[in-house]
Amino acid sequence: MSDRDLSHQFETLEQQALASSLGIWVFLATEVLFFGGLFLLYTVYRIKYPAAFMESSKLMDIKLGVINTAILLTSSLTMALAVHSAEEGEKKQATLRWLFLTMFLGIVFLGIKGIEYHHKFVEHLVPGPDFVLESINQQQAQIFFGLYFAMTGLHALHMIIGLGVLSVMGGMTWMGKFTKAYSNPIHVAGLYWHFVDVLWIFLFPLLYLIGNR
Amino acid sequence: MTTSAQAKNYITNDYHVWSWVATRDHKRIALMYLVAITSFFFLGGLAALAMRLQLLTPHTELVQAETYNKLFTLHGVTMVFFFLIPGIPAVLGNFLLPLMLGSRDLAFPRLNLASFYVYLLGASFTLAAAVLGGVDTGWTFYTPYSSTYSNTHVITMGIGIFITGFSSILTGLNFIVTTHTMRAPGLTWFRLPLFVWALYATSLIIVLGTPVIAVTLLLLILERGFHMGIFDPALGGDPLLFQHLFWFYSHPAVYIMVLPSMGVVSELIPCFARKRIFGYNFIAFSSLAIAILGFFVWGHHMFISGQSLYAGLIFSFLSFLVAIPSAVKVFNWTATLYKGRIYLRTPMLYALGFIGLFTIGGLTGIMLACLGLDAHVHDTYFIIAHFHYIMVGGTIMAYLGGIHFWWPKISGKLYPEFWGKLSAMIVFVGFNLTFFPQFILGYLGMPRRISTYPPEFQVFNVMSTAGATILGVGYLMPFIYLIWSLRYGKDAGPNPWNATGLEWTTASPPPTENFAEVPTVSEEAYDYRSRPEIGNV
Amino acid sequence: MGNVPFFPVQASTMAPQVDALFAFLMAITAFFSLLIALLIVVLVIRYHHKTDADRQGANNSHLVLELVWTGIPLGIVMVVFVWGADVFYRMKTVPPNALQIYVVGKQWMWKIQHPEGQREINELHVPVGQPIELTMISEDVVHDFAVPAFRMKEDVLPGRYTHQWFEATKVGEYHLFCDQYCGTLHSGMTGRVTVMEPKDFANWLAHWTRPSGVMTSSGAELFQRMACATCHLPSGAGRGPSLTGLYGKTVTLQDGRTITADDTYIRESILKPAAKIVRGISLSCHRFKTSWMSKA
Amino acid sequence: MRISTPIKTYLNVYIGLLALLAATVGAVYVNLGPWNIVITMAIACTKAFLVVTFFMHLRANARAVWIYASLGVIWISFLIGGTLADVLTR
Repeated sequence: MSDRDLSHQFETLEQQALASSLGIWVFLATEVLFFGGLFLLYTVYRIKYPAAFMESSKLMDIKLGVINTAILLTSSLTMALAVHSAEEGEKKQATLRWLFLTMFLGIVFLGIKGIEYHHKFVEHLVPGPDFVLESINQQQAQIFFGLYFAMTGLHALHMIIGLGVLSVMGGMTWMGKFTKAYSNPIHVAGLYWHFVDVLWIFLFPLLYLIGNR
Repeated sequence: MTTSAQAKNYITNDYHVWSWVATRDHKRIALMYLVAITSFFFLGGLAALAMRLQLLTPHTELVQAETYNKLFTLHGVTMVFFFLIPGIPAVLGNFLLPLMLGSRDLAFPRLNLASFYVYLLGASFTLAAAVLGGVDTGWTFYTPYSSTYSNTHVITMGIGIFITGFSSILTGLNFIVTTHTMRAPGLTWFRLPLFVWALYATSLIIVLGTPVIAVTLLLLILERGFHMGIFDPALGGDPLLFQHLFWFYSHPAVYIMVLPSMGVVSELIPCFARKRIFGYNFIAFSSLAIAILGFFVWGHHMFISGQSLYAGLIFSFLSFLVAIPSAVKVFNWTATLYKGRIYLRTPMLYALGFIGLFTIGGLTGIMLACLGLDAHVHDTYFIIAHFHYIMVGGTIMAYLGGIHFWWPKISGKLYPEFWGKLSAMIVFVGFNLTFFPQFILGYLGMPRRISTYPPEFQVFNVMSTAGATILGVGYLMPFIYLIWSLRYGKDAGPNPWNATGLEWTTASPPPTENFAEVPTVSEEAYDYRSRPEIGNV
Repeated sequence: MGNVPFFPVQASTMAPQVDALFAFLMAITAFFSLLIALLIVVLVIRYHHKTDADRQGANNSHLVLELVWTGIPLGIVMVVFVWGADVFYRMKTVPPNALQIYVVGKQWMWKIQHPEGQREINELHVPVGQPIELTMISEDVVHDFAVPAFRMKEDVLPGRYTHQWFEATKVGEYHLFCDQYCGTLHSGMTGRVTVMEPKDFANWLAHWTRPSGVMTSSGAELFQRMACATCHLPSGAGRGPSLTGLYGKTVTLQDGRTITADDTYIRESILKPAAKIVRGISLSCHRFKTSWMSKA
Repeated sequence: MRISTPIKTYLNVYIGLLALLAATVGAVYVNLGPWNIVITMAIACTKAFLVVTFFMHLRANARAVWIYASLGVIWISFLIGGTLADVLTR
C-alpha cells in the first residue's frame, strides 16, 4: 500500500476505491434524472403531437446521425481500452494513446454536431422568432426542435465536460499517477464517458429514428 | 513550542485566511455554511417582516403591489433554497456526520468545499437578481407567467437556484458515500445515530430530486429566452407540465427540510430523557419510507390546477400514505419520555416544541391531502399556515434545538441557559401567534400572495403581525447570546450533556483530524441506561 | 368586534358537505394534537429528573404498540381519503340541468358572459337554487376562480377550458378572489358574486341595457360573416367537414386517433385549424391566423 | 471496482453495438406501424445494457452501487408515470 495514493480521510485503498465507485454511480443516477425531465417532456409531446414529431424527425440528417453514433460507440471502446490499460499497469504511452483517440473521436462528434446545428440554423429550424416550417404544424414542430436542441445541447455540454476530464486524466497518466494498485480517477472518468455514450444511445433513436423514411 | 500540538483544535489549528478559504475540513466548511445560511435567514426574515407590516391594515401603502410581489418571492426563494434546504444538512450534517461515524472527514472533502463555493455562486446570482430589481413570480415560478409575462429578472434568479441545486447534490452525494464507506469499526447500520439515518434519507431525496428542478429551471430559462413553446399554451405547450416537473422536486424538498430536523429531535429526546429511544428501527425506517413515498405525492399541489380527476384520486391516496411514517415518529418520540429522567434544558424545550408544532402541521397536512377540503383551502392562508407549521415550527425549531445542543461541541463554549430557555419559549409563543390566525384566515378564504385584503380579515392579520414581531425577537436572542458566549461563555469540556455518541468522545472543539485514533463501537445508540458511567445531564 | 367572522358563510349546496368534512378533520386534528400535548406535559411532569418516579422496566420497543399506532392512523386516513374523494367527485360532476355561464380571466379582471349575451366585469349575478356551470378560460396566465362562500375554486388556464359548478343556496353578496398568483395586480383581481331570487334574476337579465346578442346567435352570425359556411356545408359535401351536431361527438383524425369534439378541441380547431384535421379532409382551413376569438 | 476483462470481449461488444446500430437504422426503412418504436427502443435498451455491463462493469460492483445505478432509472419511471396519469386522463 502506497501512502501517496491514499487520501487522509480513508483507512485503506479498498475503502477509497469503493467510495469513488459509489460516488460516480450516485452522480450518474442524478444525471439520469437531470435528463429525465427532458425525457418526460419528450414523451408527453410525442403522445400529444405524434404526426408533427414523426415528420420533424424526418428532417434530421440521418447520415450524420449514424456516423456520430458510430463515432461515439467507438470512443466508448477506446475509453474502455484506456481504462483497461491503466488498470493493468501498462506503459503510460499505451494509456495515453487510447485517451487521445477517445478525445479525438469526441471532438469529431462535436464537430459533426456543429455542422448539423449549422444546417438547422440555415434552414430556420432553431426555435424562436425565426423558426419557419410550412409543411408541418409549426408550433408542434417547434416544440420538437426545442427539445432536440435542449437534449442534444445538454448532451454536447456533457461531452465538453468529458473532454475536460479526459485532458486531466491525460495529464495524470503522463505524470505516472496510475499504477496497478491505484487507478480510481481514470476509472471514474471512464464511467462518465460511457454514460454520455449511453445517453446518446437513447437520444439518437428518439430524435432521428421515429419517423419512417 | 508555546502550545502543545494536542491542544490545537480545528479553529486554532491555523489562523491564515487561506486556511479557511481553501479548507477541506468538514467542520470549517460547516462553520462557513453557518455564517452564509444565517445571513440568508435574516434576509428572508426581513422580507417576511416587511410583508407582515404591509398586511397590518387592509390597504396599507407601505409598499406597492409590485414590491410586495417581489418581497414574497425573495422571502420564498431565500428561505427555501438558501436556508431551509441546506440548513441542517450543510451546517449540522457537515459538522457532525464524520464525527458521528468516527471518521476523519467526509469521503470527498474537496467536493464538500466545492459545494460551498457553488452555493455562494448561486447565492450571488440570486442576490444580483434581487438587487437589480427583484423577481415577482413567487418561488414557484409558474408558467406562462414566469416564462412570458413577468418582466423581472427571472433568468438571473433561475440561474442562481439552478447553480445552488448542484451544491445540494454534491452534499447529498458526499453524505451517501460517506455513510456507506466511512463508518468506524463496529458501527453497524443499526447502531448509527438516528440523525445519520435522517441525513441519509435526506441525501437520497436530494440526489434523486434536485436534478429534476435543475433541468426544469433550465428549461424555463430556455423557454423565456427562445419561446420554444414547451410550457406556453399560446405556442402549443402545456403549463401543467411545468407544475408536474416543479413539484416532483419541490414536494420531496419539503422532506429535505423536515427529515433532518426529525433526525435532530431523535438525538435530543433520548439525551434529555436519559433513555434509549423508543422504537429505533421504526424511526430509522420511517425516514427511508418518507424519502421514498415523498416522491409519489407531488400531484396534491395540483388538485385544482386542471389536473385530471383520476390523477387527483391517485395522488390524494398516496399523500395519505406518507402521513403514516411521520405519525409513527411522533408516537415513538412521545413514548421515549415514558419512564425517562427528563431534563428541561434549552435543546429539549425546542425538541418538545417541535413535536407539538409538527403534529399540528402534519395533521393539517392531512386536510390538504383530502380532495374535497383542499378544493376550498388550496392557495389560501390555510396552506401558508400549514407549511409554516412544518417548516418554521418544525424545521427551524429543530435547527435551533440542534444548534444549542451541539454549540458546546462546535465552539467549545456554553451558552447562558436562562436566555436559551427564554428564547425557546418566546419563539414558541411568537410562532403560534403568527401562524395560528392564518388557519382561520385561510378557511375564511383569504388568498395567498395578496398585498391588500377585505377589511373583515384585519383582526387576524393584526394578530399575525404582532406574533411575527415577537418571533423576530425570539430569533434575534440566540444570535446575540451565542456570539456573546464565544467570548464570555464557560468552557464546555468534551461532553457537557454527558451524551452518548462518538462526537462527544473527542475534545470540544474537536481537533482537525477529529479523533486521535479511530474509535471502535460496541454499543447500541443512546445506551444511557445500561452504561451507568455516563451519568446525568 | 361583533362582525369579525371566524367561519365563512355557507352559501352553496357543497358548502355544508365541505364543512362536515372539515369538522371531522378538525376533530381528529384537535384530538391528536391535544393527546400528544397532554402526553408530553404529563410525562415531563411525572418523569422530570427531580421526581422519584418508578423508572424500572422501560421498554425500548414494542411491536404491538408500533403496529397499533401504524394501523389506527392508516385506518383513519383511509376514511378521510374516501370521504374527501366522494365530496370532490360531487364537486366535479356537473348536474345535467346546469345553466352555462362563461368566464374569461385576464390580467387583472374577470369577464363573465351569460348565454343570453349579458356581460359583466368582476361581477357575477346568479339565481339561487339553480345549478350553474362555469366554463372558464384565461387570455394570458393561470388564474383561479374562487368563491369561498361556495367552497369552490379551480384554476383558469390559458389554452384550455376548465369547468366548475355550484348551486347557490343563500341570497347575498360574496367575495370572488383570484387564488392563483397572476402578476402585479393579483391582489386586485377580486370581484363580487351576487346571488338573487330567481324572479329578481329574471328582472336583472331583462333590464340589461344593451345585450350584445345571445351567444348562440352571435356565433351563427360570425359563422356566416367569416364565410365558414361556404366550406362547412351542413350536408358534408363542402370542402370542410360538416359541423352539424358536432359538439360532443367522437371524430376520427388523419392519423387514426379518435377525439371527442369538446370545447377545447373546437376552440383549437378554430384558432389552429391544422392542429387536428379530421380524416378525409385534405387541406386545412387557413381562414384565421390570429386569435380573433380571444378578442371577442 | 477492478475487473480484468480480456480485450477480445471489448471488441466483441463493440462489434455487437455496431450491428445493433445497423439494425436500428435499417428498421426505419421498413414500415411496421406501432412496432417500429417498440423495436427501436428495444434495440436502444440492448445497446445501453451492453455498454453498462461490459464497458462499465456494473455487475462487478458492491450492492450499494447496484442500487443507486437502478434508482435513477426507476425514479424516471415514477416521474413519467405520475405525469402521464394526469396527461392521459384529462
